[in-house]
Amino acid sequence: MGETLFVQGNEAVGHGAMAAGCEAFFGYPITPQNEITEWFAREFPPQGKVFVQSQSEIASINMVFGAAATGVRCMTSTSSPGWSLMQEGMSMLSNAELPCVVVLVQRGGPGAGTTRHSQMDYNSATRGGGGGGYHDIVLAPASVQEQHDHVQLAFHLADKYRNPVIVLSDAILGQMAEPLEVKALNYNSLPAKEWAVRGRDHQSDGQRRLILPAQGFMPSKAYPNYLTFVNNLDQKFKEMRRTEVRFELQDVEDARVILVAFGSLARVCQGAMEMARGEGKKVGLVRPISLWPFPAQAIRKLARDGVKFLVVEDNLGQMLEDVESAIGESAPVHFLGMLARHEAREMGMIFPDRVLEEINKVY
Amino acid sequence: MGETLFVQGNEAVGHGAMAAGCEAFFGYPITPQNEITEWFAREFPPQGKVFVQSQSEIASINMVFGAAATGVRCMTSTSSPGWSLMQEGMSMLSNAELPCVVVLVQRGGPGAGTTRHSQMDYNSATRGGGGGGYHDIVLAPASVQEQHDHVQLAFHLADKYRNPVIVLSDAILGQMAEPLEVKALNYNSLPAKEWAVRGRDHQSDGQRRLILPAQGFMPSKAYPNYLTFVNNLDQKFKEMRRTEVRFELQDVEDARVILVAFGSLARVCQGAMEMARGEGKKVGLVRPISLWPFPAQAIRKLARDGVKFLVVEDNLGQMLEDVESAIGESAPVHFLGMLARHEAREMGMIFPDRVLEEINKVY
Amino acid sequence: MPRGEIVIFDQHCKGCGYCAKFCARDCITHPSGRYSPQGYILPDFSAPDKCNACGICAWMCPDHAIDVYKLVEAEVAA
Amino acid sequence: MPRGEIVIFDQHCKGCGYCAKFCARDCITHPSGRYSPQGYILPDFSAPDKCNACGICAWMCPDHAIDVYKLVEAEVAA
Amino acid sequence: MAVKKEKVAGGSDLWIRPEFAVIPSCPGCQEPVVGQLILEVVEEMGLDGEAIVVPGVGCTTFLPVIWNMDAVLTAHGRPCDVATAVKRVTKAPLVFTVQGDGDCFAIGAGPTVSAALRGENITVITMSNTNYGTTGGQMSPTTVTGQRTTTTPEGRGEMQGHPAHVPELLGGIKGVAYTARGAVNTPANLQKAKRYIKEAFQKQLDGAGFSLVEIIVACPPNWHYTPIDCLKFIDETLLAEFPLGEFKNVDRVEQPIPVPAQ
Amino acid sequence: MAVKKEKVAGGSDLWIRPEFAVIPSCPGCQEPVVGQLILEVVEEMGLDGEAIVVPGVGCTTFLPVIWNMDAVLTAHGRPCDVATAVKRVTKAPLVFTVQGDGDCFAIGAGPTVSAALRGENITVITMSNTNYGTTGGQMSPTTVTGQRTTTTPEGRGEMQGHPAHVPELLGGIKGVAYTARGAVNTPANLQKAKRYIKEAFQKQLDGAGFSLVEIIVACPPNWHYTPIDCLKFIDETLLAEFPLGEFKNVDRVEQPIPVPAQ
Amino acid sequence: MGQDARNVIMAGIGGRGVMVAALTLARAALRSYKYAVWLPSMTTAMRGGPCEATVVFSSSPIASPLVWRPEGVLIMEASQLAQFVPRIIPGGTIVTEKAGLSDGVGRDDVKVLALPALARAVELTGDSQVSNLILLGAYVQTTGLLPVELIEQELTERFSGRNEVMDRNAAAFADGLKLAKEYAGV
Amino acid sequence: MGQDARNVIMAGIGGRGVMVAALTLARAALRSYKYAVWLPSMTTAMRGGPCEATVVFSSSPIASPLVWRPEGVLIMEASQLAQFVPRIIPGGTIVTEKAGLSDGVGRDDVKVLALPALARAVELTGDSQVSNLILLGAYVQTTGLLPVELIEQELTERFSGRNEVMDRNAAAFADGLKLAKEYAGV
Ligand SMILES: Cc1ncc(C[n+]2csc(CCOP(=O)(O)OP(=O)(O)O)c2C)c(N)n1
Ligand SMILES: Cc1ncc(C[n+]2csc(CCOP(=O)(O)OP(=O)(O)O)c2C)c(N)n1
Ligand code: SF4
Ligand code: SF4
Ligand code: SF4
Ligand code: SF4
Ligand code: SF4
Ligand code: SF4
Ligand SMILES: [Mg+2]
Ligand SMILES: [Mg+2]
Repeated sequence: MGETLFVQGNEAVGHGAMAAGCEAFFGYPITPQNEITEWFAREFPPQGKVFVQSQSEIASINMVFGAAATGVRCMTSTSSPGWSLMQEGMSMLSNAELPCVVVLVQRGGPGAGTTRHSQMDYNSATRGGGGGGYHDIVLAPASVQEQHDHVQLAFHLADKYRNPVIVLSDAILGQMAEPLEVKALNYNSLPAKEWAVRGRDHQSDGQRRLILPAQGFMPSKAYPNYLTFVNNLDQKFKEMRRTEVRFELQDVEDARVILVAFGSLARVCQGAMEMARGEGKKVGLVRPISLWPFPAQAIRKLARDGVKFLVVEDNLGQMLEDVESAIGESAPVHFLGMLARHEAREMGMIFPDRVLEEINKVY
Repeated sequence: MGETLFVQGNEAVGHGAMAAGCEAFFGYPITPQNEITEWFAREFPPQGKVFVQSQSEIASINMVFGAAATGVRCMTSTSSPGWSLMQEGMSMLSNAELPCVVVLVQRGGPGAGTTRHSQMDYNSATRGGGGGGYHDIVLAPASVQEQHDHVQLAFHLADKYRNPVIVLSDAILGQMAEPLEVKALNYNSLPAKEWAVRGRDHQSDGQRRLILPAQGFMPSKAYPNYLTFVNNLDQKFKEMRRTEVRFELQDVEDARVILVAFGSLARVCQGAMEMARGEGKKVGLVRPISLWPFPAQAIRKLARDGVKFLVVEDNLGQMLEDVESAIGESAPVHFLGMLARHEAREMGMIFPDRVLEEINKVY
Repeated sequence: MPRGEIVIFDQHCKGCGYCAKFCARDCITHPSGRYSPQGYILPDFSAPDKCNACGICAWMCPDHAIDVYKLVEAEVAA
Repeated sequence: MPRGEIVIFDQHCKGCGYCAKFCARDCITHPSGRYSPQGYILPDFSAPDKCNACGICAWMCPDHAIDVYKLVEAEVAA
Repeated sequence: MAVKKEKVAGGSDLWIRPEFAVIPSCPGCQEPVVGQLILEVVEEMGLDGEAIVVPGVGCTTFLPVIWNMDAVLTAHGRPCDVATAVKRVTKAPLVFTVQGDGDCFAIGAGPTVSAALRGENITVITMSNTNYGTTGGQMSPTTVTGQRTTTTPEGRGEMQGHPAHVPELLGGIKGVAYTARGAVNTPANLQKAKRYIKEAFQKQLDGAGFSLVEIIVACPPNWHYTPIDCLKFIDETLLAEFPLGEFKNVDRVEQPIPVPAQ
Repeated sequence: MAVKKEKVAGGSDLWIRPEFAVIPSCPGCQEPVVGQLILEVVEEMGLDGEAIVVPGVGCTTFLPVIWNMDAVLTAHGRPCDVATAVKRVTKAPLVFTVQGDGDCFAIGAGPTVSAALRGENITVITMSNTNYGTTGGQMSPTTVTGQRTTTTPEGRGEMQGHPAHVPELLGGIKGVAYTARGAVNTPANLQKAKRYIKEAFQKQLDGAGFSLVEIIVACPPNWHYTPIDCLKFIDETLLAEFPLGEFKNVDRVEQPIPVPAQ
Repeated sequence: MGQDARNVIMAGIGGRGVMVAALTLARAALRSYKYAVWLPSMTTAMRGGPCEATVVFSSSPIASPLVWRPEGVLIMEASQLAQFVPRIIPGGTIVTEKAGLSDGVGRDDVKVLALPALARAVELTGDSQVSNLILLGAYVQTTGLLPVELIEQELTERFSGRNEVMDRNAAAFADGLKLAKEYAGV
Repeated sequence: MGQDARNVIMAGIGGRGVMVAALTLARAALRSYKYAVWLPSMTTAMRGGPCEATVVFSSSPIASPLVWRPEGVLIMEASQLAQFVPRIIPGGTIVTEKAGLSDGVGRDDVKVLALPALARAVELTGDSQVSNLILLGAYVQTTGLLPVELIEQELTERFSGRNEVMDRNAAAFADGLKLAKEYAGV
């Protein structure tokens, strides 16, 4: 069993990466993820690991591209404006089939937006914000412990599929501190990265390696033409949809109202549930953990007669569309979004009490 | 009546912009949209209009930001990798509520992908590829004439909503030549841009103007706090969904199979329909013209008993999700995507004959 | 007669001490023992006699918390 | 005896003429009247006697369509 | 006989008051000192009604927001792109950016260098506090060797590169008319810095091309010095690395070389 | 007595043949000439089994694809970022980029300048054909004044800025160990260019810091000259604007200035 | 969340120790409770913007890190108080800096302690910075939120090896305990 | 698409006139038809990659610009031919450059004309570049795709004021017409 610390979610990312054997971090400062960059700046160089403060998020993601091409586990982290700047790189990584992890600590948007929390990057994370219709697995932790655990899972999945994996955090999760048990998680071992560049003489077969973000355009042994490449992408995405759906159900069996929420808002909803159950109301929760692939089937299954859904997101309705699409007309879907923020501060928050109010309305 | 030319779709963009009173173009070369940039380089300076070849697509979109802030009609164009790089700028423009037009000539993806056609940017265009959950109106022309017409419509809608508008083209539409009737289209006149910067002394009220991409974060007269700003965004998007849905129906009344396709693939589908009707098969077509807001309701209405839908897209299934979500379980939805390309060239194409084959299968 | 006078706006001051450091004539004391509501240590215009209205304290003040006035003998308006 | 010999690979040549221009000894003629299947005008190694195997034609050839050999008199292997 | 008071120094009237009564900077921060210099120059040149300021993202951002002057805020690092368009479209006599050192030459290196290469007739004012103030004091391009920041906890070293000398560097570009570096750590330097700003603006009025003035400013919380010690750090360490002065000052850029018919 | 033949010149064995028999460039394009020089140097230094090449996007891209050498292709303009990571992670003795002038100093200005500022121990080889070859001949940062391109149909003029002098400019950066400009328009210049490449690679082996070699190359279709006339254009026009030679050549970058306790 | 869960919100302006006080409390709580959450919230990292921190601790897992109706608030800058007043539960507690406080708080059902912590801090240590621990001491004393020793242990561990800083902070905390008793019921 | 719609695909390698030949045909067609589409397709703009252009014209609107089964193809570079052979409709036409053509085309139901256009172009004008118009002439002659005068008019307009270029192109086109007759049925 590992050591127990009391750290911020952002710091937990660092501990998770270290446990996963991450060898290189590239990042550019941005609120509210600065603690991540600073953690790596402090902890990596003394271990002989690579930390580079890049000149911009575009550089971060392209440095990740370079490091990933050499076969090491590597990552970056950023917040929404920086995430926007990484879209070309994300798209390139998918084409080149390079594994890596990106931690996205969402802030308010659009634009420079706010430096505080929101869940407004659901769409760009799950749909692939860049050109070219790729998909990344998106994991949504809901605690400091999961920030640490999901980073490790993300590295495993990235290597498994040779594709970037996103850990979608937000300002609340990133900045709050909770007890964290630090430990390396075990996953099935994966094949060695035969494809990585390291200099031709260091290749087992003495053959040169070519990493290219235009696979299918420039013919290679793996993909003599574009269709074979695109077909591979398609297979890969289908396999992810089959295998990598993750979610958590809480008290759904007898529920009349089922909340659907991810990340920090799932925590808020848990708070609301406790209150509601305290008042004798039958309320449950579905917490999608993989936002892509989305647990559509699991949600569809819950749509029995008499059940109502309440989607709670800190945005104007993004996951909502996935839930509606999953449920169709088989149950009513209500929505509580960021307009329901209490003005606790100038930017507001959705508090459990507000969710409870809404539960009572739809119950 | 205007002059009739025989020009490429890319050149038609220039003619449309000129007719709309566009004053400034900023662009960076990229295949397959180079003819657009070159058109403006040639035609704008002699008219005293602004053309700048930027140092990258990030610069293009930020130059558009600057020009739009001064109240002139301005635009850029690009293809998929450049589009990826513009995501931060797109997000900023939405926050700052600056009107502008972006012509996106899609090529194959992801990554550097191919320099040839595809429809793989549907998601990033309709969902907002950058952080922050904004929406841009997305128009999908299907002919050289529409390339020209939609640019004009785009400028009108951009000014109407103070929001960027995307014209989503592709390599086929951009490079093919067809007869074009050049003429200025008339729209309701819009209020003067009181908000634009021009130097305080040039403001009618002598008050300084402040354009900022962090509205709601930095308090302003318009938006004293974040919630008022976000509420305004929400209203705006709702209004667009109410008012700006555009689509075209063809032979749907008696159809047993209804094709759903946009842009160049709608043309391919029209070809397939002609063939199918020639064989006596009842086939219709819905062509979404606004991809966002999506004509979900119009499509839902067509889902009568006995009708089957066949979505044809040159990607792995993006609009498909919107169609499925619109139709739910009320009719079967089939899909023909880019894996159905004939290998006419190394990158392939979906020909009408292949669509016909699929029509016959599902009929 | 003093040639200059300065006005310190306490509510703007953040207590950096630049004004005191750069007054070549030592007219300003910092720390003065006074605190602003935010807890900043305020300066005092402690030696007004020596002030020559050179303006330097105002130039150096980041918070524009000082106005400097030149005092000139003026005929009463005719 | 000539001191050098060059081999021109017609299928690689794209007819730029650099080889001919830079051969200081005018060993190469371009245009030669010969065309490649792609329609490129081929050069001819028209004066082999003069070639001193300096290598310049190969250096300047963008398409690596020329190999240059030095000819040396060699004892027949013992 | 009475005593008349004439105001000879103090905050410019272009600071918007009282809506924004307090300067939004840390105690001892010198960025607002530079802000004041800019406003004085703009007023003296009579340009405040014509000027358009284009701030980047950083602590500097908050200054032009409280100026009575048209302003276009931008994304982090993009002021030179935005100012390029603003200038070309409006042809306003004075379009200038206000940027931090990170904004100007880390994420902004591309835009800044490219605007200089194009010889855009705009002015860049960059405030060098040798760190990223806004985000909590990380290394910036001008962080000096040995300096501790939150991303160089052991002091900037070998692996983190060398401090950037922006005015010197950009002086080497053809389209650049003027570059200088100033500081406001003493009244004398402050007056010189003001002259640099004025000269840069004048270049723009003359249509001479791109101009840039870098000004070194104290950032007490991130340097972990008191304000007074910050001035010492500037004097002893920063000015040793970054000499003050003009690095380029030309009236007009060179003439074309003819190209034969293509 | 027999005549023995010794091959003294011709394509390097590092070109992958026969899978890629034909060099994928236009007739008279000089980019592959530079490619050959690079391969010769790498071979002579015995580094082809250790080297990792990082091409940008442009006509140059297609060369390293057919080299028998590990390669990481990148997004347009990003080779310096990618090479930074490749070098830091692998510590391979030779990591170098191959870029066009647009890739290196238009969209790549930020990455290139920033890698130089960091003093990354990598080498940049940039091919200056004074336009964007791949996309059909638009203006690039090195397009000379008066030159017609598809985006400067009247010739590059006032409003399009001035040609960039990359080696001179980057020479002004501390972390930069070596910069030079070569050409391959004559056998003598070609040999000199080869020496510059070798010297740059040697700097990297010595751990001296960032190195860059720019090489001017002919681009007949976009210059609208015959290949032979291209050489004349280089000689008469380009070399007048862009002098050949070394612009920086230092062994080790300067030493730290101590910072007082913070 | 368990029956024994406790919470507090602390608020003030950036850079003046709100966050540290809250973190100290959360860490101290973990000496006795299994679960704790510390949630800071600020607009910008620098430049003295308003900021707040929520602390919750409990012996069972904590659902929401956000608390709309806290059992008490600790206010370091009087201007920050007003917005919290309506949120405090009946019977809750307000401990606030007195300087700058103009009006009453307008609630009869909460306990209010307005202390001149800033002035005391300067008086005590010459450094206004430690007013955070004065208020923390007063808050803990008033509410019995956590055994005083846990916080003292936390401070000792935190500042171990930095005696001068330790002394200053310990003195401030102790002063807060004392002040609370003096002002109790005011 | 109307009953009178016609189409052709032209293919070769970049930079050698395929696109121009196709565009010339499309423009010429518009002198008589209301609708025409010219659709170029290339992998990269430069560097001699394979390229092709589809031309369709009709007196009513044209649905698809893509044609899977063309009525004929015009091939400027023999290596490009093979992929089109199976696509041509029965009774269709192939006009192709002969140089580099090794095997037969393997279809009895299409008309095949293999012409030494490259050699003829050099012979005729000293410039291999105009082989495109030779092949276009031959194609039009063989298929009757469009009245020859329409193309001649188009060429005259296109090159007006550039006599030397006009002469070269007109000569090549005329030569194509002649060649087609000579080789007809071969
Ligand atoms: C794309 C993007 N990346 C990162 C940030 C976060 N950020 C805001 S300001 C800043 C740096 C500020 O440093 P500098 O430009 O030197 O200005 P200073 O605050 O020091 O005055 C950063 C990294 C951002 N807003 N946008
Ligand atoms: C983000 C992005 N923008 C634009 C392009 C299109 N593009 C490909 S190569 C190139 C420029 C090539 O010019 P240069 O770097 O000078 O190389 P050259 O082709 O001249 O050798 C451009 C703009 C791209 N691939 N990616
Ligand atoms: S005006 Fe000059 S003399 Fe007077 S107090 Fe200020 S600095 Fe001192
Ligand atoms: S310089 Fe200004 S802010 Fe600083 S102590 Fe003096 S009056 Fe206060
Ligand atoms: S090797 Fe030298 S002498 Fe011989 S042909 Fe080539 S250039 Fe001429
Ligand atoms: S230099 Fe090479 S490509 Fe050019 S003509 Fe000579 S052999 Fe051919
Ligand atoms: S962080 Fe530094 S630069 Fe920013 S306001 Fe504070 S002192 Fe000024
Ligand atoms: S376009 Fe120019 S640079 Fe590109 S391959 Fe052709 S000649 Fe070379
Ligand atoms: Mg800074
Ligand atoms: Mg180039």
